[in-house]
Amino acid sequence: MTRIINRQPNRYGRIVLGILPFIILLLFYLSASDARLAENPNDKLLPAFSSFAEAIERMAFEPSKRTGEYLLWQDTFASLQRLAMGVGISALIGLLIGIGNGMVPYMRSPLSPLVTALSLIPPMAILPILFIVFGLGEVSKVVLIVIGISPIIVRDLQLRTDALPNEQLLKAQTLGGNSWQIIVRVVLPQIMPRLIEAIRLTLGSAWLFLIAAEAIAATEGLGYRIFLVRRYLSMDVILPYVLWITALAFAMDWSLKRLSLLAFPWYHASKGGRDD
Amino acid sequence: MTRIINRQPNRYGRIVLGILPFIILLLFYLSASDARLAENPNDKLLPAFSSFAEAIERMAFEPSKRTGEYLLWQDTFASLQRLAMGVGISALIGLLIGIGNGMVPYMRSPLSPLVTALSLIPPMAILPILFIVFGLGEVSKVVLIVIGISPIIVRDLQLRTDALPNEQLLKAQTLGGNSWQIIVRVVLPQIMPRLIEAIRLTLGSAWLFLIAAEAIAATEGLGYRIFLVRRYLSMDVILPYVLWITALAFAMDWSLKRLSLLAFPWYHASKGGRDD
Amino acid sequence: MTDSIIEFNNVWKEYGDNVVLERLNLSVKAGEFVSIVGASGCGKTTFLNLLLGTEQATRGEILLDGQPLNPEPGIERGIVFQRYSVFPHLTALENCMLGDEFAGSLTSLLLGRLAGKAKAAARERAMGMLEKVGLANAANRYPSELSGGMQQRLAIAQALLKQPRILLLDEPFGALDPGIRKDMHGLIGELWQEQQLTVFMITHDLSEGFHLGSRLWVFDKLRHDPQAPERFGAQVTFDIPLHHEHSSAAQMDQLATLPGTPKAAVLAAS
Amino acid sequence: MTDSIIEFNNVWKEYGDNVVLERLNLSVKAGEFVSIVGASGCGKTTFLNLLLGTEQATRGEILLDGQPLNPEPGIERGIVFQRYSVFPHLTALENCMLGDEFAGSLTSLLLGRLAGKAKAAARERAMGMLEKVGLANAANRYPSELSGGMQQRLAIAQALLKQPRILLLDEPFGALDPGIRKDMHGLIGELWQEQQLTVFMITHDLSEGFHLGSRLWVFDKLRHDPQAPERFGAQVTFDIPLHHEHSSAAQMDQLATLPGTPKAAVLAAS
Amino acid sequence: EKTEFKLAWTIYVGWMPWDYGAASGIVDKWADKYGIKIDVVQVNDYVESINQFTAGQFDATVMTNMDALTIPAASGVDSTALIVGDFSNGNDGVVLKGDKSLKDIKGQNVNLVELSVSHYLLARGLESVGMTERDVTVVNTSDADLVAAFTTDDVTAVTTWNPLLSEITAMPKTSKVFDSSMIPGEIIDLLVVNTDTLKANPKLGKALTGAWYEIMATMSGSDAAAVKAKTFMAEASGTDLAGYEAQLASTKMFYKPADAVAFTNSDKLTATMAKVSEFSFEHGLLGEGAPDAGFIGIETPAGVFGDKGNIKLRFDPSYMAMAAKGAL
Ligand SMILES: Nc1ncnc2c1ncn2[C@@H]1O[C@H](COP(=O)(O)OP(=O)(O)OP(=O)(O)O)[C@@H](O)[C@H]1O
Ligand SMILES: Nc1ncnc2c1ncn2[C@@H]1O[C@H](COP(=O)(O)OP(=O)(O)OP(=O)(O)O)[C@@H](O)[C@H]1O
Ligand SMILES: [Mg+2]
Ligand SMILES: [Mg+2]
Repeated sequence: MTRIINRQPNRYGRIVLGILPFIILLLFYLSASDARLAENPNDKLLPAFSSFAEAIERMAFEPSKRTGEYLLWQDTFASLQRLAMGVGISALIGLLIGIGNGMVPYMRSPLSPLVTALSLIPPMAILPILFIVFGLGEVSKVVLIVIGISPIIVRDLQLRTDALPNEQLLKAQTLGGNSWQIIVRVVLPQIMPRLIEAIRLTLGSAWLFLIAAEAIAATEGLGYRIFLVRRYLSMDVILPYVLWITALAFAMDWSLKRLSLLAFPWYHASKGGRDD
Repeated sequence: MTRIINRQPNRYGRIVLGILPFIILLLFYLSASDARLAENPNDKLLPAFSSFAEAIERMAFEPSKRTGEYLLWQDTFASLQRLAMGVGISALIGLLIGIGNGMVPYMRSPLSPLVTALSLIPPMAILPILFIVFGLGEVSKVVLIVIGISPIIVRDLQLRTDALPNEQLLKAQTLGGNSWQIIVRVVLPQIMPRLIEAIRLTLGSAWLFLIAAEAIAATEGLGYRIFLVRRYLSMDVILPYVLWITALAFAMDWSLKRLSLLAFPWYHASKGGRDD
Repeated sequence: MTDSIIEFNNVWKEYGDNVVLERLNLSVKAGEFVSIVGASGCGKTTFLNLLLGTEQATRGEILLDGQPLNPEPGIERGIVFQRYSVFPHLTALENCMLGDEFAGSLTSLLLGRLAGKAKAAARERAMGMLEKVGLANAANRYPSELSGGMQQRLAIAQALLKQPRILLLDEPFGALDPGIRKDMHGLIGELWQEQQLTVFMITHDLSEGFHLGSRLWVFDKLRHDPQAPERFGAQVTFDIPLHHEHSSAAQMDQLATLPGTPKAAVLAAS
Repeated sequence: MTDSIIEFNNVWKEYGDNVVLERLNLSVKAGEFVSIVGASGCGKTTFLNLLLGTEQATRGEILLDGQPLNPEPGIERGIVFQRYSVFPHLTALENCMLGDEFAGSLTSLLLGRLAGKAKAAARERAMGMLEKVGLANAANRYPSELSGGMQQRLAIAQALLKQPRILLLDEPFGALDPGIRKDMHGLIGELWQEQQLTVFMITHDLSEGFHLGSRLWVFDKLRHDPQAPERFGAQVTFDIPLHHEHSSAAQMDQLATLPGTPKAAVLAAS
Repeated sequence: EKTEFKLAWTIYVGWMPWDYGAASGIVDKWADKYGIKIDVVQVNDYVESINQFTAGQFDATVMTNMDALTIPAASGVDSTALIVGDFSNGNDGVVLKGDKSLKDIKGQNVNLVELSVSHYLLARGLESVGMTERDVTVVNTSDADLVAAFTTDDVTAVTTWNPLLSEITAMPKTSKVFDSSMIPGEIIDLLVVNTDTLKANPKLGKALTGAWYEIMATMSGSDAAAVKAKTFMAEASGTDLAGYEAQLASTKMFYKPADAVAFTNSDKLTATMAKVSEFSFEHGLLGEGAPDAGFIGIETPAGVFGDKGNIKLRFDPSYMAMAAKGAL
């Protein structure tokens, strides 16, 4: 095999190559950090690893002096709760309107253009309006997530519903199903794994909106903490928080993938096993 | 036809139904605005339509007293330029790394895990870091867009490259193509329409990042203006700006779709004409 | 004419300016097995859609038992397509139970499901039918775990469980390997006899049509306008009764020489 | 054995514990047309992949003209698959020119394109081949605008333009309608004679194999282990020289009675 | 030798003159005089501009006395307050909904930019009525969204600065229950320069100070030039002349360098900075390693507060004194 497109690293090589860039990044950071700290020991921009350890210790395992809470867990809990509500509501809306639009022409005609228009509005631009309508409490944060991702889920599920073979729907009708029964027994179960895919796809945006909302008005949450400590450039807190968010995002994505594989084996079998 | 899933509105009905929700929204706004203005004529929250007209007149057709520029156009131009650069660079990165990862195993092994990790980091959380690394100039705004959307484009194009039938690549090899020739003549042209799809998909996020970046560091731009007048709750400026952004986003999406149809007729023919 | 189950009275079907079918005057008796052949795109599927109720005739009327046809798919007409006729998210058994689950009482209306005894009864009926089509062992497998032939058996079993008066088949074996096809022919022949069905089957394989049908229809255009091929529609150009033990080679040769018959089909069958 | 173009010397192919092919000792002369049949999953495509160079033999050696085979696909071996063998973004003409465009000088190396005279020459060669396969009128159409049969003609034309020593066909007509299949048989037979090719063709249709080949191989497992079916691999259980005007019915009947032959295939061909 | 410098400013009544100075050529004029170049950059986000200063991207940046202590100084960047421009004299305030007094704030949610001067103002206000922060719940809210937030029902108390403050008090049924005029001279708006840069380049200090007081002279008058300058500043901050004048009214501008020098030299500045340090320490703003409020030394003409070995914030009136003497 001589063409570069045909040359495959072996398993061992793949692992080494996969880890390599991370190691390079790490070394790069270490040397840059050392250089800055040598110049100004109080520098907060690129803290040493010991500072990270201290910050993590402080945030995660020591009660806060002011409130007596363990800040990292409190923030994580608050953010995850908002995220879960936002994504959950969006999923529900996506299912209802997506399947409805896909199946019922009289629903699709009025709603489809509206959803398209809504999906084009940048949610960040209408933040003030959201705050006015929904207040500064938990609701507005959840609503921002919902406004941000539910049009995408709706449109995706509508397309997926459309893409179900018409043969199936005809067959279900010849089996005596009425509209509701067909939706409940034929369409909904087949759309569920696609819903999980849609959620996996939009989870990144959901985090984004959550952080944006928390940056604007909150008393706790991962985004709140990052933007609060930004005030005094505490990279020793910001970077572990960013990594923690990344790890959470990864864990969620992975769990959703697992869930889908467990709950909908037929879906993955018919896709031929190619999952990313 | 009696099942609701089989009932179709005719063409005329579809148009009427499609416009209906927009009219309802409009009427709803009008009555709410009237009610508030009747209570407090200085209310800024839901301005009358005349206020919008004045604001548009002021922003779009009168030179600013301060700089002598027409603000709306200046803002639009600045934002579009940043957006074009951010999206353009992301597209380029997406093509290079996406196709590279899809085709060259020795490139994919180190880069694919890195891209996955990067795609999970919420860009908003690292905004402070970005500004410090790239400064507050144009670069950091473009970089935020690039960091935000290029991992998505890379991953999408990598999947699309993977999904090209292996038969084609074998055939190309039996026709005597070397790796580079196969990439240039067989893979790249087939990925181009998918690149356009990927761009259409990520354009919403690109706008989001642009607005977020402009809110923090800019002296002109659509996001900057909205952020600036937000302090005064100037809804008469904010709402037209939001609509204008929405219209721009729609126009871009539409042009990309047209472009793809014109430039890659073979792609749309083989997809069977189902485009959203 | 009163004993015919299906009657077409001067039926036309047009899509805009495109005349697909014209002047269909047909009558089919209960228990007949009509094989339908014709060139690709000539309107065979459109004809089946008219029978199924998903398309409406532009002119003329279609009668079922002397009554205008219910213009919507219903349980009196079963169907099997070339692909996608079973539900991928249900096991073979669940696929077969679905028809009964749609027809139950309250939970069925609300959730499309049965409970308790009714469910057990439906399961029994479904298992019986699965046994008949040779899928008893695969009852708990998903369609993706079944071969193409098994999937089509399942689709037929599912359709027959509703005891339709008419069974519509649109190239049901078109995607199967030749060997498996033969097995399916046996099965469908048996079921037809046993359940007293009226069957309409579209096929691209003329020998299959001869083999299975009690009557063969050839769809083709009698009138041609080379400048505007969409001006005229197809009709049934040949309506051949077939007497089993099977049609003679002579019959086929005669057919091959007639202008309306697609050559490829005859060649393939020879 | 020196005049054989392809030689397999005790070739084994295993994927981990799964033995797919075992002890292949074969030799094929230039100009032979080898039809390959066998049950689904028995290793026919794997065999072709060994010839193509995308898979390497686990043991043993494969010789082309007495030299070890280039372990990567190259111009001396052309291939046509069941599907996806043409490039959807190129017109028929461009599809046919691609092989020449890969082989030119500088612009070709940099951009995979030809310019000026070389381009005109390539276009001429491509048009000539398109004419030969009956696609001259469709030169400027994209594959999506061609029927399945036309796409396969195009794939064959494209492969032959590089004048390969060996042509590999993996169920090339598997997705075509029976009528169109017949036409393709004519074409491939002609081209084989005319271009002095050595052809390996996998087919599921035994009659097709008989019809076209000068030699028929049946792949099957000689040894079976019901507990661990992957323990033994398939071999060529029958190697039948075919003398045209075609193989006699007697030959086929004999084959049908032998244990290694897939029944379905024989039935379909009969 | 370094000849090009960057100054960052953000939108605030007391800092708008820098925009005017840049646009009218005054800054360039003074820079030319000392043979240097000064790039005046607007930054939208206040905190970001200070972070950039801390990271070394800007040589000079506008900020309050508290932020100068808690951001650059606490990060170990030795900073000098070159110009004391003004102090807030009613520009920051605590607002409650309804007809209320400060005592009514007990138990309420207070929306403000956490850890900013608003937070400090609230703490000082609570102190004045014998309460502490524990008696309220502080909700961090982005300044840009405070006005919108106040229109909603669940927001009942805010602490903020102008122009947001005047937008909020202009709404019906609000009461401003505490403002910075009750703690005069404690919230100070500064131009802060990196100490090392200033030491190495006294020309920068001279050019900036000279430019600033020329702008001050222009806008402090009542002639057409002053009106023109202030109209310019008004528009740049998104309001009109009347709105800007109203903001100026609650700002004690030091139009004359001598006034600024006198303010800087007074003992009161040391006491103010001590209070600010105390507040910052309690809120963890001096860094986790800080053992007490005096961890970071603050040098004022009247003396040093805190650790003399760790002086990171310096009030240096010498350049303003030169301006007062006309020696620039
Ligand atoms: N919904 C529709 N709208 C417009 N034209 C249609 C529609 N459905 C079918 N046609 C047209 O009707 C004609 C007949 O199509 P039909 O699918 O019935 O052919 P067919 O005989 O089933 O062909 P095949 O053998 O390829 O399945 C075609 O020309 C097709 O373009
Ligand atoms: N890359 C691979 N890795 C592991 N096993 C493989 C691989 N490719 C093929 N196999 C196995 O080799 C066996 C033969 O597969 P192959 O595709 O050659 O069969 P085939 O005869 O072409 O079947 P069909 O008629 O269905 O095309 C199968 O059991 C398959 O699972
Ligand atoms: Mg059809
Ligand atoms: Mg194969």
